Amino acid sequence: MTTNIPTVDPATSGGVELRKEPSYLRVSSGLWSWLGTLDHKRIGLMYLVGVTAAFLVGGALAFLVRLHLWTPDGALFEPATYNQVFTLHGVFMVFIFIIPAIPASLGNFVLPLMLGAPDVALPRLNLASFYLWCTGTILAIYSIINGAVDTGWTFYTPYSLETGTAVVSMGLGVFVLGFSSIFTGLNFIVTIHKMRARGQTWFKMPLFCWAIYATSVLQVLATPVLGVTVLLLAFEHIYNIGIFDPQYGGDPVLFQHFFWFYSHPAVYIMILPGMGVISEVISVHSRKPLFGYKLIAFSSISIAVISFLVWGHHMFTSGQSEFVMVAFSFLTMFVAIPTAIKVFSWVATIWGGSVALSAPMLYAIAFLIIFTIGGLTGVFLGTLSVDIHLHDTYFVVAHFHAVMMGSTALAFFAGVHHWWPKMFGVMYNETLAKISAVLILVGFNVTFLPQFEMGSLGMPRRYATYVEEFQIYHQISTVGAAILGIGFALMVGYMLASLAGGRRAKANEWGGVTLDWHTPTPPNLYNFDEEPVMTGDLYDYTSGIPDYGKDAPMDKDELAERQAAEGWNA
Amino acid sequence: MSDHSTHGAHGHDEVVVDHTHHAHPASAGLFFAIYAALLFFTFLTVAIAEPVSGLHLGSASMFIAMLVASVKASLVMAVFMHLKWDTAMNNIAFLGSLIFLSLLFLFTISDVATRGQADPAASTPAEYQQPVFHEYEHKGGH
Amino acid sequence: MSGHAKVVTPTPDGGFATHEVAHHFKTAEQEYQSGKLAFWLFLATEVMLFGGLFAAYIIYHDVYPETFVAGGSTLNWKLGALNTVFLLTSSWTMAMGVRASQLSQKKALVGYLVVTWLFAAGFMVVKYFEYSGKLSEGVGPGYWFNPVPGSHYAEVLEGLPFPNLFFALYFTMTGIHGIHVLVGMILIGWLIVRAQKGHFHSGFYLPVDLIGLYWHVVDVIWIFLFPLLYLVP
Amino acid sequence: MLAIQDPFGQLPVPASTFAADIDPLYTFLFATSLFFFGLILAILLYSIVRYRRKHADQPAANNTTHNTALEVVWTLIPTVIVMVVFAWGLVGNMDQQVAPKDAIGYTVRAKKWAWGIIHPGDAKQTPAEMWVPEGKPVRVTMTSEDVLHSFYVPAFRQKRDVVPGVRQILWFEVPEGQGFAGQDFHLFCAEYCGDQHSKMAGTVHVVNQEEFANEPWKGGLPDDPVARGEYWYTKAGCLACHSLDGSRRVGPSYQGIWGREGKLVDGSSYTVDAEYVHESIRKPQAKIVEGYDTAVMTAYDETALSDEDIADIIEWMKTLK
Repeated sequence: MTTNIPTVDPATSGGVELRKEPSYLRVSSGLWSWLGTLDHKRIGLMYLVGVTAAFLVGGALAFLVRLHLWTPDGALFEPATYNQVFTLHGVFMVFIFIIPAIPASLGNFVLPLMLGAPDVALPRLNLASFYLWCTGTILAIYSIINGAVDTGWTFYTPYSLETGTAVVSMGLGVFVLGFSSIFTGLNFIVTIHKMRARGQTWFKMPLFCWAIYATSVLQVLATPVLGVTVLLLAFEHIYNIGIFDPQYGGDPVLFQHFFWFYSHPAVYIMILPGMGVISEVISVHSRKPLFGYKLIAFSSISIAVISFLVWGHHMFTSGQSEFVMVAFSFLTMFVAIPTAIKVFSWVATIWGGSVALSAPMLYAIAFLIIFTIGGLTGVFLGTLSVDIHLHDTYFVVAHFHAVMMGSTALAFFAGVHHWWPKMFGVMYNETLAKISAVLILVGFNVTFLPQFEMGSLGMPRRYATYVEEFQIYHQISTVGAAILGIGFALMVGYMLASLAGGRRAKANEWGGVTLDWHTPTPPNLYNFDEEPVMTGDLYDYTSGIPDYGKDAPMDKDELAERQAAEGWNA
Repeated sequence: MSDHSTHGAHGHDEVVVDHTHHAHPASAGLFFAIYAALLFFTFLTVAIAEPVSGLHLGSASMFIAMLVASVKASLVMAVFMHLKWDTAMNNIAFLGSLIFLSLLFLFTISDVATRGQADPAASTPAEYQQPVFHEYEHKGGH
Repeated sequence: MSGHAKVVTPTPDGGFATHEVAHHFKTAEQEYQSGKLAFWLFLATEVMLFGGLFAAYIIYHDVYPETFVAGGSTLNWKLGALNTVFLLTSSWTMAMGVRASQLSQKKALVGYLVVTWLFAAGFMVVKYFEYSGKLSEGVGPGYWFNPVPGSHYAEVLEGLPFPNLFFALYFTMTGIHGIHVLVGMILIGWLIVRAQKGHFHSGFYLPVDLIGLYWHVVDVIWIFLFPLLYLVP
Repeated sequence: MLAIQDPFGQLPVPASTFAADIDPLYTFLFATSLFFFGLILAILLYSIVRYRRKHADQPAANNTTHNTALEVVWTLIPTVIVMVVFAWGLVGNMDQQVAPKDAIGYTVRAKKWAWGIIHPGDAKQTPAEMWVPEGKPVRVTMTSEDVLHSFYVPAFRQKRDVVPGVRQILWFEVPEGQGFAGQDFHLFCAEYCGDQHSKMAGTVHVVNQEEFANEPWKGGLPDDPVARGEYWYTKAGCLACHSLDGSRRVGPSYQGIWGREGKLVDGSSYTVDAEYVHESIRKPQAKIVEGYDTAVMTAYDETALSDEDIADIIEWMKTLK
């Protein structure tokens, strides 16, 4: 891609030129400069800290679940406690971690950069979304103290109506988190429509932006239905209004319809941005334009639309109408097609590229492998007769962990590794990062392949105890979880270490060409030195890779001098 | 906040005088005509409703009531909300939601309407759909 | 890089009103259109939110038709019709208010907004009488649904399956709608204050426009609620 | 035949007629998935090795951005495969959904956390154990007394949620002459239903038709009333909520229960005697022991536990220390 920003040969620049402005990290300091910031990058980083913390909590809960299942009678907890632990694992991972993970943290940081914009369209709403996320999270934590929740993250009625646990506060937490998600999505749609750089047509938008766009549409249209559902659930729990309670004439299956009308699109709210990240990472680290760009862009949109038509495949055994099931199964099959297109396109992009086995690329390759497993096993579950057998077994558990954890979470971490030098101007220890990527890939498969197996054999999910013949699978799975845990702990360790003493990142660490790599490293407060204009192709690695010579970090003396001269931080 | 205030150095370098080209004030007469039409349709809604008029329209009554309401809603949206003059994208953003909403209606309603009909030998649909919990003792309230 | 654009508009009294465009927008047009699109998307979420309730209504109407017809017959359709007229009128005055702001007519704008607010308040007063009338006879949502024996409600609903469901939906739907009316009243009140200070003019009337849109959606939802609840088809 | 159905050994014993349809489809899906997974993995690994960046400014070997023919092909192939899979799954499912007219009727009542099975021609529930004949279709009509449950027999490849408020129907047939008579299969609850969800299990005994005619579910009860009482305790679901060792579960423990005195939530006091036990089984919500305010127990009516059964339980309770 060519822009009006001069490109500098990395061999001769030497990184000695000074920035024009201080980076967004240095432009102001103090707690309030973060908590009250309207800068999309700082908001993105605050989300990054928040969702990573949620991931660690959720991960610890998952590990407790796995440890508990070491023995058939349950090694750690009473069943009641076990039910709370797996429910909290689900709620934390789904509502607090995965849904905001990529859009709200990476999306916030990267999207305006990719669009050549100084900020998102609605910075105040963006900050408000963050505080809604905080409020929702606090409500969720409050409900743990207040008796936890033992309904599973799906809150199926009527169990969720009669359980004595804190369903109301958790429901309100989910309601608030939902609105955080809605406002983030709404903000991104407006940003993509109204804030693109001059010359950046829709088809010159990086695929990450397409993915975020498709995601945002889902967030805006599907989440309100979840909102009204948990609201009704809360009313019902307190006042017995009866809409979902058969005792009072309600229909529990209707709750499932409402819940999955949101929660199936929510699955794509989780995975689509991950696909976007992977598209960018694969392109940059293969130094090659995305193969089949338009088809990938359209497949994102078509996945988003189809996702509204298939929610009933979560309910094949629920007693819904057989005729509706046929329609849902038929439509479900169409999800497989755009998904397959994406996988083929990614592999075709790597084919013939200049493939760097960097840490982000290793995470992306791990994503590709696990996502393929997740996608293929999804077809089993969309097939009517086979799903009757597999529904609510560990096969389902393993399938959605392949898509959620093995794919979305890995894509999230691929993206974090990819944009880390841009975010902080420092690099992590890449050797450790590669080790951790391999550990996670191995750990994932050791954890979840046995779960596919025992699901096929008929091990139902959400069991605090189980029959002895499944013990060996559970034990292998627990060992895998330990490997996963080591991989993630290592990752958190070297990432934090890089902030304390990592080497300075290069101006363009990976040789990216999209607009996000045309900013100083780390970017300015308003991102660009000059308003960018796109003139060339989107992923053009042949016309010179931008290496922003002016972005070498300033040392303290230079900073003070220029602050005095130009009146920064007055 | 503080980020932006420290950045005021860039100054107000762009001044645009008057900026009314996105305003399309419609005529007051049109607004009044629409208002009158809305009142008329409200009267119509009431006049054809069974509890008021005693008309027996049967299953068509729901359809007619919703049709009249849709006409009223369309008038409000097109004129009062300026959708008629608004950008295509704003139209899509708002009216698109109705398409997705209709999916929720379509699938949930067709589920409830056809539940239990695939297996006529098992039981009659009426029996199948009949709630059975009243056979059991009601539990105490919360 | 991005500067702060400023809009200067001549006002009818011969002065100039100014509006400073937010830092990250290039032009006032971009700011206006971004705000508009964002708000339309927000209204789409409102449609989906109420849509869930309407879906529940239609389904239970289908399952328990007699109950719903009887339940609807206990509501006072005259009060419902009065409220419909209130909301339609306020919707019309709101549209006229937006028009006034586009034409920089400050006095007319304030006048229309005040009338809109008064009709909204009238709506809530009627709603208050409806709610309190029902609650006093033991007809409330869920837990509070114990019609007083011998009351009109108890007679009409005698022997029908799950009359509680109709009233649960009635209170939930009108309750959430009523909250929207209250929020609208607060927003319109805020507009009145700002309009009085002369903040809105042909160069900057986005808040009036957006709150106007919100108010019309509240009206549109009621247009559907009225026949479904008061004149159950 | 079994080998073709499940060559990778991933499915439980194929003990119903559905297995003949579902297992080959599962195997087809598995083999196809394995093929595509292998293909993708092979191309991926090959490209990584073959096109590995060896020096820092190495450009890509080619910059192809699309290939319409290839893209059409890889759109069409999955489309065809998933349509075949859909149709195959639909045919199997139609079979699963519609019971044959000559099926013998069972009734299953689910409650937290026990299955009650009423065998054909009987009025009394058998707790947690089900006898089915081979070679005859079985139709199960299910109701739930509290929350969602799901009737799942992995060996039969059949599952159906039990939804409170409506009757749910499920059917299956154990093929005759394949050696399933005399075998026992797991019955699981597959829909999460609370604390003891994982203990809400049962056994399906397959018997041949002669043995079935002897109504085997009626036999096997111990002669001793105390032993019978313990049998009801373990099978009818009491065990899930009431411990014998004093530990706290959902309901009060039975340790030393007979003659025990205590307080109820309404402040009055109770003494455990025959009348109290009887009432607590028939109308659990009538007297709620202090500290167990969120009592979830549903009533056991005569089809679940007859008065004689309750008498057995009382005899057994007298022996508890």
